Amino acid sequence: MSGISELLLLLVVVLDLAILTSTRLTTCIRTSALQGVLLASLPATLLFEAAGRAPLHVVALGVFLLLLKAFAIPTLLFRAVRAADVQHEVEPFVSLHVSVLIGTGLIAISFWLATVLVLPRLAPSAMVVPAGLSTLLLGFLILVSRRQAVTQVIGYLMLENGVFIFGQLLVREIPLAAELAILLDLLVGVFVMGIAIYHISREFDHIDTERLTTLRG
Amino acid sequence: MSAAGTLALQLAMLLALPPLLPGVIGRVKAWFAGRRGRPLLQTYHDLFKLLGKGAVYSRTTTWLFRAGPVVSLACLILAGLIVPLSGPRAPFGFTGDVVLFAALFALARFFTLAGALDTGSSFEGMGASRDAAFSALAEPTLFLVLAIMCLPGGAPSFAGAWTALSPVASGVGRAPWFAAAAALFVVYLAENSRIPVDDPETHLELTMIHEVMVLDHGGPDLAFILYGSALKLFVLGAVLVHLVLPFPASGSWTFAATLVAGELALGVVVGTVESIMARQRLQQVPQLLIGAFAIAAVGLASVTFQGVR
Amino acid sequence: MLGLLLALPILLVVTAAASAVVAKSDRIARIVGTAGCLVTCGVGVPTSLVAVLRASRDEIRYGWTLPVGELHFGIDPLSAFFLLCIFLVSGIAAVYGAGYLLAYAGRRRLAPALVFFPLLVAAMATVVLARDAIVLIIAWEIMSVASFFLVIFEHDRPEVRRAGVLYLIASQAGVVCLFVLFALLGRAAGSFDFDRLSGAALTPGLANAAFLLAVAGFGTKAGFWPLHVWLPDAHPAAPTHVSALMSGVMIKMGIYGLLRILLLLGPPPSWWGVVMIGVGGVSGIAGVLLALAQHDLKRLLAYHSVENIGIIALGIGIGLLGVSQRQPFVGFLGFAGAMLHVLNHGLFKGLLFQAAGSIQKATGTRDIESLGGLLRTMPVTGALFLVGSIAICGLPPLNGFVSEWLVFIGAFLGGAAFAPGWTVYAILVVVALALIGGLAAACFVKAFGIVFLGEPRSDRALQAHESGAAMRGAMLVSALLCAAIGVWPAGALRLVAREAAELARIPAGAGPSLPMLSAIPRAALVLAALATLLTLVRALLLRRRAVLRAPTWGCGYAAPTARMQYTAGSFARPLLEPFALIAGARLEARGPDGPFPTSARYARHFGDMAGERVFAPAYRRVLHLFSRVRGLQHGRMQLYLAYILITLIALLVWQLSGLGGR
Amino acid sequence: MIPFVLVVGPALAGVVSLLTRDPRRALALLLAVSALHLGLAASLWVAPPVKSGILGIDPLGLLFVTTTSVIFLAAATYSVPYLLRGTHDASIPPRRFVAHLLWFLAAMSLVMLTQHLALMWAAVEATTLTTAPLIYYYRRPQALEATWKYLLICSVGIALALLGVFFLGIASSAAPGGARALTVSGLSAVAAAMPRPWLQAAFVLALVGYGTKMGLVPLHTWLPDAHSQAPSPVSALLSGALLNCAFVAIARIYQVCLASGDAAFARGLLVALGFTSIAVAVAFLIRQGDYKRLLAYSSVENMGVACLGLGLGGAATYGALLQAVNHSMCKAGLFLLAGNVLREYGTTSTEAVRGVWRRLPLSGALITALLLAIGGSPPFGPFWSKFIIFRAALDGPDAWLGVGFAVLTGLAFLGMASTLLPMLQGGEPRPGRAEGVLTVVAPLALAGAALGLGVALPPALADMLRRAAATIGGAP
Repeated sequence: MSGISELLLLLVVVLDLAILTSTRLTTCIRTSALQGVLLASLPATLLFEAAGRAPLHVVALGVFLLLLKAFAIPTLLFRAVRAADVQHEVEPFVSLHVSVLIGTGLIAISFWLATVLVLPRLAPSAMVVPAGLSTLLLGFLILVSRRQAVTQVIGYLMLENGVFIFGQLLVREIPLAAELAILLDLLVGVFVMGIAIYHISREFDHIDTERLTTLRG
Repeated sequence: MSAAGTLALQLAMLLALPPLLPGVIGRVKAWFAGRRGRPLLQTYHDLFKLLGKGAVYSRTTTWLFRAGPVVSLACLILAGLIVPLSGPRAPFGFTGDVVLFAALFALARFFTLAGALDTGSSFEGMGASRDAAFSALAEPTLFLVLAIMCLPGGAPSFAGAWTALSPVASGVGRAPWFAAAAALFVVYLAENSRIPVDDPETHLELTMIHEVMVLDHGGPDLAFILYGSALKLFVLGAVLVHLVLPFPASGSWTFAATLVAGELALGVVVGTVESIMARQRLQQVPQLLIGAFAIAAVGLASVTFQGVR
Repeated sequence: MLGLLLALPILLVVTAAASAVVAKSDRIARIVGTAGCLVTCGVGVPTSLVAVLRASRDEIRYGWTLPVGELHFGIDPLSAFFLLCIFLVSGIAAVYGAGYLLAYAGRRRLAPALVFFPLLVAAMATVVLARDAIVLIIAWEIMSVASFFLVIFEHDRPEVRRAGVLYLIASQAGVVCLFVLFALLGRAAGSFDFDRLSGAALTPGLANAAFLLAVAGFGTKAGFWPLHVWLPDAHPAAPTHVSALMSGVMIKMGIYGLLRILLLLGPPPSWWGVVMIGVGGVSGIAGVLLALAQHDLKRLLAYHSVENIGIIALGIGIGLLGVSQRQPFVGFLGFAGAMLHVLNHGLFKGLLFQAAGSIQKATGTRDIESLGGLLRTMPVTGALFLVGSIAICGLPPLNGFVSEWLVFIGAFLGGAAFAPGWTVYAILVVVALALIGGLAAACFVKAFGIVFLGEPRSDRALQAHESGAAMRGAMLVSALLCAAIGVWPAGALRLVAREAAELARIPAGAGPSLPMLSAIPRAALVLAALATLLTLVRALLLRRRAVLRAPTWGCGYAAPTARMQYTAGSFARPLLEPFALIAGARLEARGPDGPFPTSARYARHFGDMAGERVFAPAYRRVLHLFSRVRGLQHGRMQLYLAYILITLIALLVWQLSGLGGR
Repeated sequence: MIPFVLVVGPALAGVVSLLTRDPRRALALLLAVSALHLGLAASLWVAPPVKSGILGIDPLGLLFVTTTSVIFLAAATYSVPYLLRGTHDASIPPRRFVAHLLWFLAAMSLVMLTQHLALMWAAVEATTLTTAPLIYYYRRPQALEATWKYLLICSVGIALALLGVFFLGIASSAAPGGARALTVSGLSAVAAAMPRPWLQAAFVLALVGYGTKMGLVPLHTWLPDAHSQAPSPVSALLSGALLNCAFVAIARIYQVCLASGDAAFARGLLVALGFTSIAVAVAFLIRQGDYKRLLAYSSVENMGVACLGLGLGGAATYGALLQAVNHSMCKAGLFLLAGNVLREYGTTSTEAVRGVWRRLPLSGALITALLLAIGGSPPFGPFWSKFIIFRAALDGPDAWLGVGFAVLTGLAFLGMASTLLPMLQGGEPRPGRAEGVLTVVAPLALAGAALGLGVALPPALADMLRRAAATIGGAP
């Protein structure tokens, strides 16, 4: 029985939509933090469902993930928001309704792709591929459609989460070192982006990336 | 006839006969105009007089001005030695002589024009410009005529052409050669700056072509030029006559006689044309020459379609 | 012998390096550079001459670490002949340059001219010696680059920079064609080695493609119309001795390449000949017409290069027709005439450019309209320019006449001997050559007459002075060679007989003989004799007669001035009007208007149709297209990210849709 | 052992460099490390490479790690006068600059030397993170904009690449015995058994991901901004070394596809993207108003050429590798020289710069030489690589590709020339301030290398190229 993981993944997708529809930056950050919590619990759950027991290093990894995705990164983002003191996503290119429509469309596409990309081995959960893909694509959607730098970082996080979900199929194949390296990259990446946002807000007293268009041709 | 004999005879003809042609033309024109006209041998007299005179050179001019008449005349004489006058084989004839023949005319012109420009007079410059233009436009026609003439012989030489052209040898209809002759006649008028291209008797510098170029020449130089133009009439006329009249296949007095007769007839024709035609406007001269080219092209077409071999 | 010939390019490269090292001092660099070139050419001329006359054939191969072919060099009459041209003209140009460069001393560094000149010569020599397509292309590129840097020697003048860019574009376009050409041939033969290429059995389609590519690729360098557009800008831009070298031999490398390819491609179909005749006729006539329209002396000469290349192409066309029509003798005449014209043009065009350079150095201008009367201030240059003019007009008794005569004879014979359908083309060659000759004569009467005769049209022309010994010497040598070939054509023919026979597919040893050539020196002799005779006669007649100097007859006008003289523009006008279309005539007239007209203006401009109506618009269109593409980089990051997403989805769909069914 | 040192050494050195306050000491450390790095890399050529688990050396890695350290040494030499002359904002101590450079080197070495795809991914991402601060080294708004775009676009792209790597793992799990470790060898062993959709999707993702980093059109958008805003030595490294990392990464994934038996699909993708890159880059080269952007777009074009060569396979693979090496030498040199021009004229606008030949004779000459080199005119190296690829394209199934390639590379050269020549030519005769030895020695060396690669390719290098090409589908 793989109900829990199914549920988790479903929730992840729902949270994707939630982030997509919310304009308050703080809300977005909190939601993505919540998503982080879900994802942190995913590997252990999956293995537990598959093998009935979860190896220690996987649990440890889960804890690390929790710290990273649910606390460290959100804190960085909150810092950035405070520095830039902006509350709302300025009017995005595509209005929220439209973006929700597109989002659902993307979810549909990812479910279609899941039919093409049949998992070669019995998957721990049938939801992995569609959930991963839709998280990825929705993250992309946010990246493309939002203007606030912070929101875009959140989009990038969603993207990473989508990839991470796929990673769950290979927990055993990826050595802990590589896993940690990847996560470290993520952390540092967000950290550097936070610094960049800080500088942007200080330099331009806004973080509306739409106005960063001086470099052309 | 021996080679030396041919040379001697040909030289004699070249020296003696050319000045006759202007006389003939003049008489014909006078006859048309109902005047008595100048004596037939007037040109000889003029030449003699000029040779006896001194010379006046413009301060602007350089050695080139003096070289002009000499070189041109030399070229024309050599051209006269290349074209057969007393037999199908001219003293200096060789395979490819037709090209040299045309080139010599060009060289003569080059020096005449340069001499004209050397005076720095705007009138002579104008004449030079016009002469250069018209002769350049006449050049293709001249060569086309020569080509048509040489096709039956298969060799680009007067000798080859004449032997093939002589009634004995030529197995082909003469139509192409009459076309060629017609075209050549226009070139002939242009090259010798006669009506309708130029009026040798005009007295207004603005309208002259050849005359204006030699305004500053005098004495022996002018004599050379006068004789040169007569020579040009004669030598180029010889080619024209060859195209029209049937010639004996071998060198002989009859050959020479036919030629002289033809030349005189040609003089009459030119005189007639000058009497009955008016001078063309300068802008229309190119059309005239292009027309001549068209005629020659027709000739070429009829040759090629008869498949000359 | 081949070893020695191969050493020469190396020696030249060393020279270039040496003069680069001593570049700090203009004087030493000048000495080093010139000396190196002189030594090389001094060795090269006799060596290649012997190689031509002995018709020696030889080849050398060296290894090569790169995975393409090997270094393969060789010598045969064709190569040897072009080597002779290269070394001869380069040597003369080097001497002239030694004197000419003094004009720049102090104003700018001479080093570039002295470094790239030997490099250019070396590259040309290598092009001719190469027996492997790769080697040839490399040498070709180096040749283009070296000449480019020579062209932009005076790079602080904007028109020079423009000419440079144009030249760069042209050579790139040309070399692309060559890349494709040789890659196609190499694909068919499985190798870039000429030996293999000549052995390769090509399908007719491939052979035709190769021929057309060669005409385009090599033709760009040679300056066939309409690919000539770079030429009239580049040649005047370069320093004079370089113009002489470029116009004299570098553009002939295009001819060499074409002939080499023709040797490789095997028996040609007749229409190749027709193509060459068409190209040649148009180039010749358009070139000379545009030359007539020029007022810049060097530009005028540059356009005459187009004309002469046209004449060469006509010769090649007759040659090809002769081969394909089974008339080897006609073919021989065509090729022989073409190749002899290569040498001749190198000589007299070099001479003319050098004379033009002397004029520029003496008067500081190349504008014909402001010159005049130079024959008195620069007698030697003037006389030599006259020689060059007569030669380039193809008039006896100089070399131009000989080569054109050969082509003429070929055309006449072909007209009589070809199959009925093809005779017309032969006669067309006759007509085209005649027209070109007539126009060229008019053009050089204009050039010589306006520049050297009459009264000076400006103070500059008044203050002209004869040029230095080095320059005069160089010009004199060229002139003497022009005369030598003119009066001894039989000897000159021996330089081209072997390779012409080879190109005409005449078996070795059965080289045809042209006894009638002996008539030309005889005619020249008679001509000279007659001229002297007449001069003597005149002298005798004038001996005790009054010989006076007076002002020119002004037709009654009392106070003529130099500005009243006929100008070059008005001289050329009546010739250009009938060809207004080809010469791209533009009328600029503003008649007097109003009751009290103040001013009126009438000007007739003639331009280069190929450049103005074909290439310039195309160039603008391409630039416009590119500016549209540049819109992609608009700075909006969101859209940049969208690019990624779209690409991803597109590629995924492309890849997976095919598999969806499985 | 040595590979380990190559990776960890620079990283530690970077940390150490943070301790010193004296920029001179930091620079001395930088020079020492880069020289040692090169030495060690060179030593690997003589010592037979050992394959060991995660850090293994194959010809491909060795070839490019050596190239990287050559370029790095050049950049290091150049940055000595660069930093000491204080042309930068004094608010940031050079030591941080040095530290980032060293970490960057470590990351790149890891990319080249690891056989483990996940680790390689982490390393590539690390290169992004270590270089981002370097690009923002000048605290200028544009620099900030460029940094931001670089960060986000590259991170996003790279994330896709990670997904691609995961896909490979997933695909490998179809093989009997379940999934394998994500090492090239491990995956290649079972590649034949991988299901096509996963393999193809994996390659597409990896190509798009690493392609972003490599600067393939239309994923290249960050590249001109970052290259033009970064300090010149950094630009040189980005163009000369970083792009190669992405190239190697793609090559590794491609290796797996090859092992799967038919890589036709991968070829098609590589050719398509490569050709597009060349074609589009050309449009940006002509009439380019900023000479550093010009060089950047030329990098796009050249990496496109390499990508095309990789896709064409056969002889072209050799050409592609040679092309990558050539491009590193030429472009790094050009960026360093651009630094000299920038210092002399104080602007990157092509319009504002005139008469370089007269004011900076040596730099001017070197720019000219490298312009010819990168433009593909003999006897410089790129001529050969481009010619080999051109020939392969023309011999290939569709010859028009070759023709198009020839035309486009020709246009690219013209574009660069018509933009750079006006800067070099003309100008007033007065010479500028003297060019320091250290500012020209590195470009000189690189130009020499570019020439040497063309005139006399060292047999050892040729052999290494051949072996490296053999591992990624090159015909012997």
